[in-house]
Amino acid sequence: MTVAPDGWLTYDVARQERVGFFTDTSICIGCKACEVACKEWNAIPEDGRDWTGYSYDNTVQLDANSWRHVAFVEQEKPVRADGDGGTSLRWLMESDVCKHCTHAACLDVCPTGALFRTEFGTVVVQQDVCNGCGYCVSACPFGVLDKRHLAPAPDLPAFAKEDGRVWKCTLCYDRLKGGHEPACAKACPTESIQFGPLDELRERADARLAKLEAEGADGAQLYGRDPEDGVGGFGAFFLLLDDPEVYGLPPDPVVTTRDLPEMWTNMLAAAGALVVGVAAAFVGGRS
Amino acid sequence: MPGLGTSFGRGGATTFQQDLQDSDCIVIMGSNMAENHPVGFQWVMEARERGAKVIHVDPRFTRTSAMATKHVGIRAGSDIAFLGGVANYILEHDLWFREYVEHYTNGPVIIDDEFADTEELDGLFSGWDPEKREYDVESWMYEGMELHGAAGQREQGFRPTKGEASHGGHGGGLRHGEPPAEDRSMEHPRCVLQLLKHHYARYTPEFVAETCGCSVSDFVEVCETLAANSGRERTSAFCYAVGWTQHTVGVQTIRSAAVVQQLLGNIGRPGGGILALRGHASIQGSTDIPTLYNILPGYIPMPHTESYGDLERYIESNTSPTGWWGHFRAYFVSLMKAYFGENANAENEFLFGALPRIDDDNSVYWTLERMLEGRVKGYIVAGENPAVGHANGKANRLGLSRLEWLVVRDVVEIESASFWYDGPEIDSGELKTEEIATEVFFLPASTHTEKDGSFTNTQRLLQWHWQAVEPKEDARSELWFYFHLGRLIKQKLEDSDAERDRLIKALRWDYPTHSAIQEPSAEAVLQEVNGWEIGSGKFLSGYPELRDDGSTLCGCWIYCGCFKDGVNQTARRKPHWEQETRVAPEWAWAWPANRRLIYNRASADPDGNPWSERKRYVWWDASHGEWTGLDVPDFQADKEPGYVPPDDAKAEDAIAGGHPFIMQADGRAWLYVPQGLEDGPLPTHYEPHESPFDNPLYSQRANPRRQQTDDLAEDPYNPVADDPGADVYPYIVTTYRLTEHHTAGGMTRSVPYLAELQPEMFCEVHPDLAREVGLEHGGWATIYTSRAAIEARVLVTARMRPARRKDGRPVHQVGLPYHWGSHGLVTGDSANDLAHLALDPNVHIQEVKAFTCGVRPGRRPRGGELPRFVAELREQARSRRVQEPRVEPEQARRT
Amino acid sequence: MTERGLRSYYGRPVLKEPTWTWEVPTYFFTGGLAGASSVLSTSARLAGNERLARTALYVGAAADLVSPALLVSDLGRPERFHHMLRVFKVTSPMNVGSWVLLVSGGASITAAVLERAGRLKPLEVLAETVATLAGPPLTTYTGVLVADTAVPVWHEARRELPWIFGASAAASAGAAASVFLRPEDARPARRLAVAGVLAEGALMQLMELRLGTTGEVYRQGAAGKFSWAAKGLATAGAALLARRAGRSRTALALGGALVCAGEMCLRWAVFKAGAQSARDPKYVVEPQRERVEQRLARSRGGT
Amino acid sequence: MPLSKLLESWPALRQLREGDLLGLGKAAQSPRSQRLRPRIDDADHVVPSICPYCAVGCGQLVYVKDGDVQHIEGDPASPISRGRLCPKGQASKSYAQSPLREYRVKYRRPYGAEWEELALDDAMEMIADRIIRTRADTWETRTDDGKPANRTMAIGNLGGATLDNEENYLIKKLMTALGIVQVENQARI
Repeated sequence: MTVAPDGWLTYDVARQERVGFFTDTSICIGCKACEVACKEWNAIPEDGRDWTGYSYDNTVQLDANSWRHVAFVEQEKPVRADGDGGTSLRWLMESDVCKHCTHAACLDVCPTGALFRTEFGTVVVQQDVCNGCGYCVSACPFGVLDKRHLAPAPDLPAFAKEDGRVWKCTLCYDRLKGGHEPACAKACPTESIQFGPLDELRERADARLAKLEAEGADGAQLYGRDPEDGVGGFGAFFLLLDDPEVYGLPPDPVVTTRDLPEMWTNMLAAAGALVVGVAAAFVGGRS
Repeated sequence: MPGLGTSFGRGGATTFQQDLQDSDCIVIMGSNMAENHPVGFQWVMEARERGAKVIHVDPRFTRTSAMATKHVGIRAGSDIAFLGGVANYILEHDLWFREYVEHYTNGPVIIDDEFADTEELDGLFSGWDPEKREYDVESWMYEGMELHGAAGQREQGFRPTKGEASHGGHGGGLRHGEPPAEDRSMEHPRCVLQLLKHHYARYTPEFVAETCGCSVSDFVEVCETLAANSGRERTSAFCYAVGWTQHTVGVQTIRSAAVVQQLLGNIGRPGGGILALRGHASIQGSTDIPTLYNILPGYIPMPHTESYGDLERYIESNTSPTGWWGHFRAYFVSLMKAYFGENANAENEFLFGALPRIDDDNSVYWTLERMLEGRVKGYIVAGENPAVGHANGKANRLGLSRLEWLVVRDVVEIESASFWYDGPEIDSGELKTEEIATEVFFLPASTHTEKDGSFTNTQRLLQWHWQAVEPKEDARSELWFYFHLGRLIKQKLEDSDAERDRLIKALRWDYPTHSAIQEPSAEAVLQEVNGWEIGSGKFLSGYPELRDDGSTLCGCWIYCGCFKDGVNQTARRKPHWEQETRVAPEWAWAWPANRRLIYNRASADPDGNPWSERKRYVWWDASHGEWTGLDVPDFQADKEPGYVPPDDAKAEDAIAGGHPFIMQADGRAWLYVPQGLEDGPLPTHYEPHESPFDNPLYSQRANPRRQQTDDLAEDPYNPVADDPGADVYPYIVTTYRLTEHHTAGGMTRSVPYLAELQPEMFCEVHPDLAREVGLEHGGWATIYTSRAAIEARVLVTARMRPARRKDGRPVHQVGLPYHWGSHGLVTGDSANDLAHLALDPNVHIQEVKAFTCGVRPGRRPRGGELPRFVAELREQARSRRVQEPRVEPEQARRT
Repeated sequence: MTERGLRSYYGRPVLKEPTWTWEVPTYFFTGGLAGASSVLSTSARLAGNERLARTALYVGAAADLVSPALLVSDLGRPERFHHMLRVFKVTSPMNVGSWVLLVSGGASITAAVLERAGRLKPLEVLAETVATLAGPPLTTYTGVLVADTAVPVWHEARRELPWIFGASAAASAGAAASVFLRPEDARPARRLAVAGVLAEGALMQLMELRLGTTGEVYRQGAAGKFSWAAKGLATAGAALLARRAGRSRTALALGGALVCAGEMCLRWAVFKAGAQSARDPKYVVEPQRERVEQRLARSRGGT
Repeated sequence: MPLSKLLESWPALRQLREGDLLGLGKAAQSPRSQRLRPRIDDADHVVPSICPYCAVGCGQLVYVKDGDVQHIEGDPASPISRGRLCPKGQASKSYAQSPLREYRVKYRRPYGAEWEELALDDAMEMIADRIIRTRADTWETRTDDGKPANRTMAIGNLGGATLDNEENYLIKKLMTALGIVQVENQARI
């Protein structure tokens, strides 16, 4: 175990092995089974029936009503190195999800404790606690967290109603407690989404990257695997075939609270200055 | 499909999905497997990760192409040119598996000297009759072998069976299963292999590149990869789907893959084979136990009006003296016993005389034509949506509007039930609700969770599903509907003495029912399908136990064994991790005889030893004197490799120990099909019925035998090739499915989670086409043919590549998913409205994978403007054509 | 379909825009006003300026009264406002702020009430002392509140924002008090207001400078409008307070009002700038991509 | 709840008691989260099934609660699908419970402008009568050129590829006995 995710050690005996996702986009066929499996299990409302023209992506983003999102990127680039030739097309598909950061800004800034670190090392919003302050929404460097505003859909289904709370992937917290793997990972036809103990996943990912590089895949990279990165590594990390921003991901995310101590001191200094300033207003002769 | 049936003896996929993981090369063609069979595709990915080559040959760059190690883009409708090219390359460069071809195929067989090839007759085979527009197949026979049953019987109404009914096995007159004339050296100019060489000689890489619009190097790479991954040590597999079948040359396209796989020796071997990917849960089952006009369960031909009232003649003309079809009488008689019980007996010819007779074609589109003429009064539609899912949707909807009564059974209200108030023709004014006489009954159906039953999946596997919950309110299974409908009708006709009611009164129709709604027992039906010995009531364990004296009963001989030992074999669910081999024989039950990879005797060499250690599967165990291996041997277990049939041998005993294709009269796979196909013994490149191209090989442009609806007002055709007026419809259009939806959308446009994933009808076009006609990404396009015009959102993408003419001019291809209709959570125009009704002659399947269209920017006209818009363009095209009409050789030349 | 220019996913934002509505920037103003007023009031009392002391006390109490109301109404689930006090989290400026607001608000309101009633003097003194201690953090923590997010234009300004908010709070406290005072009692308040405006102006310049490209959002869209308005109003108000308000009661009131309006606009400018910088992927991707490239360059240099 | 209990359960105090000073973990966990369990764990029974969409034939497990389908997911035991499902198969519960699902017979009389209600039994009677009548009116004992026909060409039956083998068997058996030969299904299409 490299860096322990914040808050996880507090479970001492009740603590479980830290689990997560390794999403290997090099074998993602873009079927969206993960999106549907997630919605079926978590009974997530519909997210609108708008056609976007973003290739085959009509989900567009992770939000309160889509906790898995398959991105589609069409490129005119060489195909897989081992099968190069005829066509210059490349169609990237990536199933995005909450990263369950080791140092999670959403978790840190949540004022109510609605967001908490589970015994599995994951980050979950407790719907019985969240009061919809929205702080986590601005804190997340990936734009994952989102407040649910829903007008009931005109032609059903009835499960849509104004909600006001913040929702995101729970890594199927309830399923984990029952010893089942998360719905998306279970559904994935090609095991592009792999679930398991994080350490194991990291080893698997390293091997996978090595294989691809041996095959000459250029641009392939692990995203969020490194415990030294700005968020201490992801609990749900990725193998990408191009730079993160191509998939709509930040290339170098940093947990905002890393600078919090500095900010607090800074804020106290400013407060002090205010007192001095006010006092100064009473000093000196009349003008 | 007769494509596989005539080549190998059975119409089913030759292998099973899991076996793909052992392939060294997988060619996916005519299929978008990753999108339409995502979970099956995991086995392709397994193979890829083990270093196998995955080649996708397809007009579009799809999610399958994205996963392939190689994608070759070709022009829609040029598959036979490509595959013929592969065959030619293999033969030219001597890359074929000589030993396999010599022993296991009819390559050495010498063909009648009357036979003339398309190369001689400019695109027609010998025997063409321009009046009838069909072939007399006599000259296609093996030398020294007259057409089976020909002896004085033709004038008495004998007809060779065709389509699904043709078992390929009917080359009669074979003494002990051996063709009269063979040349093992395969040098004889009229032996099949030489004919093949001659037939494909002009399919050079350059020809392929020109015709298919791919590069020579890409094509050669495919050939080399295939050859390098075939032979003793390695095997290659083909996967196809309706991208091959839905053409006027559909069956012949599959045949060309059969030819390639035979030449490479990839049939009946692990990691090899041809995997037909079916699109519906039980589409294989619905041909095995057919809801098709021309066959009875187990591919037994329906009696034909030409075959008179005589059982003997019917039996004789469908019995092959050699091979397993030698027991035809037993299969048929046992079926009649299952249908009519004691009412069918030897005295009354098992009621054969009373059975209804068919004509050459009573298929769905033939019915549609009669519907449009008002000659069909009543129609029952159960779990299908012709208003959206069938070619020329408008014709289908008009047809429904001319019925007296219509019953639609489905889970949601589909367009075929709602056409009378929200169909496109209501909006266009072509139909007025108050003028539609059709009486419509909509009956809610049950889902798979609400009934017991078995599906037969794409690999011939019967899998049982249990009822989980009771259907609500009026929702009922089809089992319930048809059982109680039959019960009511029998009741009402009890006292009738009309001759026409003889059969229905004689019908065995006593199934136990359960639960409050009196659901019939699906298991009881399955037991009847399996069959039992009438005397003892003992369940049969396989079709060899069937007898022709009426002492056994069996509802579908090829399914015999699915209830072996009184156990529902299809309900077996032993986890794969508890089974010894990846073949997992204890999961459900596969026909025939629970064999997962059929013709598997071919996985061993003629002497019965594995071709190689790496590819061992089934082999001869001399010590125990039996065939053994990972799977149930598809061969008589104790027939040794050296077995030579005595002259008087009949049926399976007439198949030598070295011939793995036991359903065929000669035990061989057929490179050349002397009988059973309508449009030729060898696959030949013909242009699609509607195509912007002329046939580069022959003056015969399209399949001469294709079925056309020449004088059907509802089905006008676009001018083709360089005909005047063709420029009105200058583009190629191809239709397809998306992962997120299922066929006509009844099962997915009604599901919120799926509707939101692909919410709108769209078309896929290349940036150049977008520029050419002024289409805007995200905007709207109107796509039109002489039948209809539809609108779709525009998705501009380089994944949609243009085909090229000789002179390099691009011919653009338009991609259209066909899931949308006027009813559902998400609605839109139906791509099938654009399609025509020219059909494949063997199976009467429509050509929706390649036809022509025009494209304009913007939304289509509304209301009455729409039909006017379509008619104006049609007239524009026609008026130009009438000046110099084109005469197709098929209409003029006799061969 | 091919990539060109900035690499992003169909130009979609990487971040979600803040979900906060009008109540939040308004609270930044009232909270700051409340905190600074407590300090001003106490200082005045010590300096013997009773009128100023009382006025500032009442102003602060009033601001402390509306602040929580604003925060509650911004919640998605207002009935759960008390969950803010469910935990104590130093990692959450909003949680810490809630506690501070509770203390300072409670204290200043108590003090005001007792002042009016003229009873329990010792308790009032205690309350005032508490409010005075809680006041300063209340004025500056909001700077941390916004800085402690992934919003580029906020987080990158983490060093300036608390100071800006502090200065702005001081200015508004002085200005607000001025509105209710006679010139002879208002001098310290005027000074405070003017000083605050000057300080905040300088700090804003510094911030935009340090923000570099990202700072441009302060010159664009709504944020641009608000920051111009802020500068204009505050400067005008300050000028009035400095030059005329010594003699004219009207000028004093007007100047005070203008400065307050200016400070309110300033909070809105910062608020809007945040949304704008979150909306455009380039403010997220470009700086991060630079960091990555530099790191790569370094590691290459290293080897 | 007595004040003491309330205080006890107050996370702010649990932070100190349970050594979760930052309040990021255990102390912040709500009672509901503590008790949380997967709903399929209290299903009344689990029924093995097969996906109704394409012909891959994926294994499914149908979880039933109070006579309703509670959840459907892949059956890991299947050698074909190994527990995996595509988006359609994964949505098959939503399909079985589609908001557009029909549970009542609907009847449209000739020239009618509206659907009408009709009892299932009456519908069955009416359909049986129409088959019998149409059949009688259009029966062909022989073809025009005198060959045996024993059929009616005025009735057709369409569908089967999405149905069970047992259902197809009854369809073909009944239609054949009725002399209805125009029996077709999607296998053509």
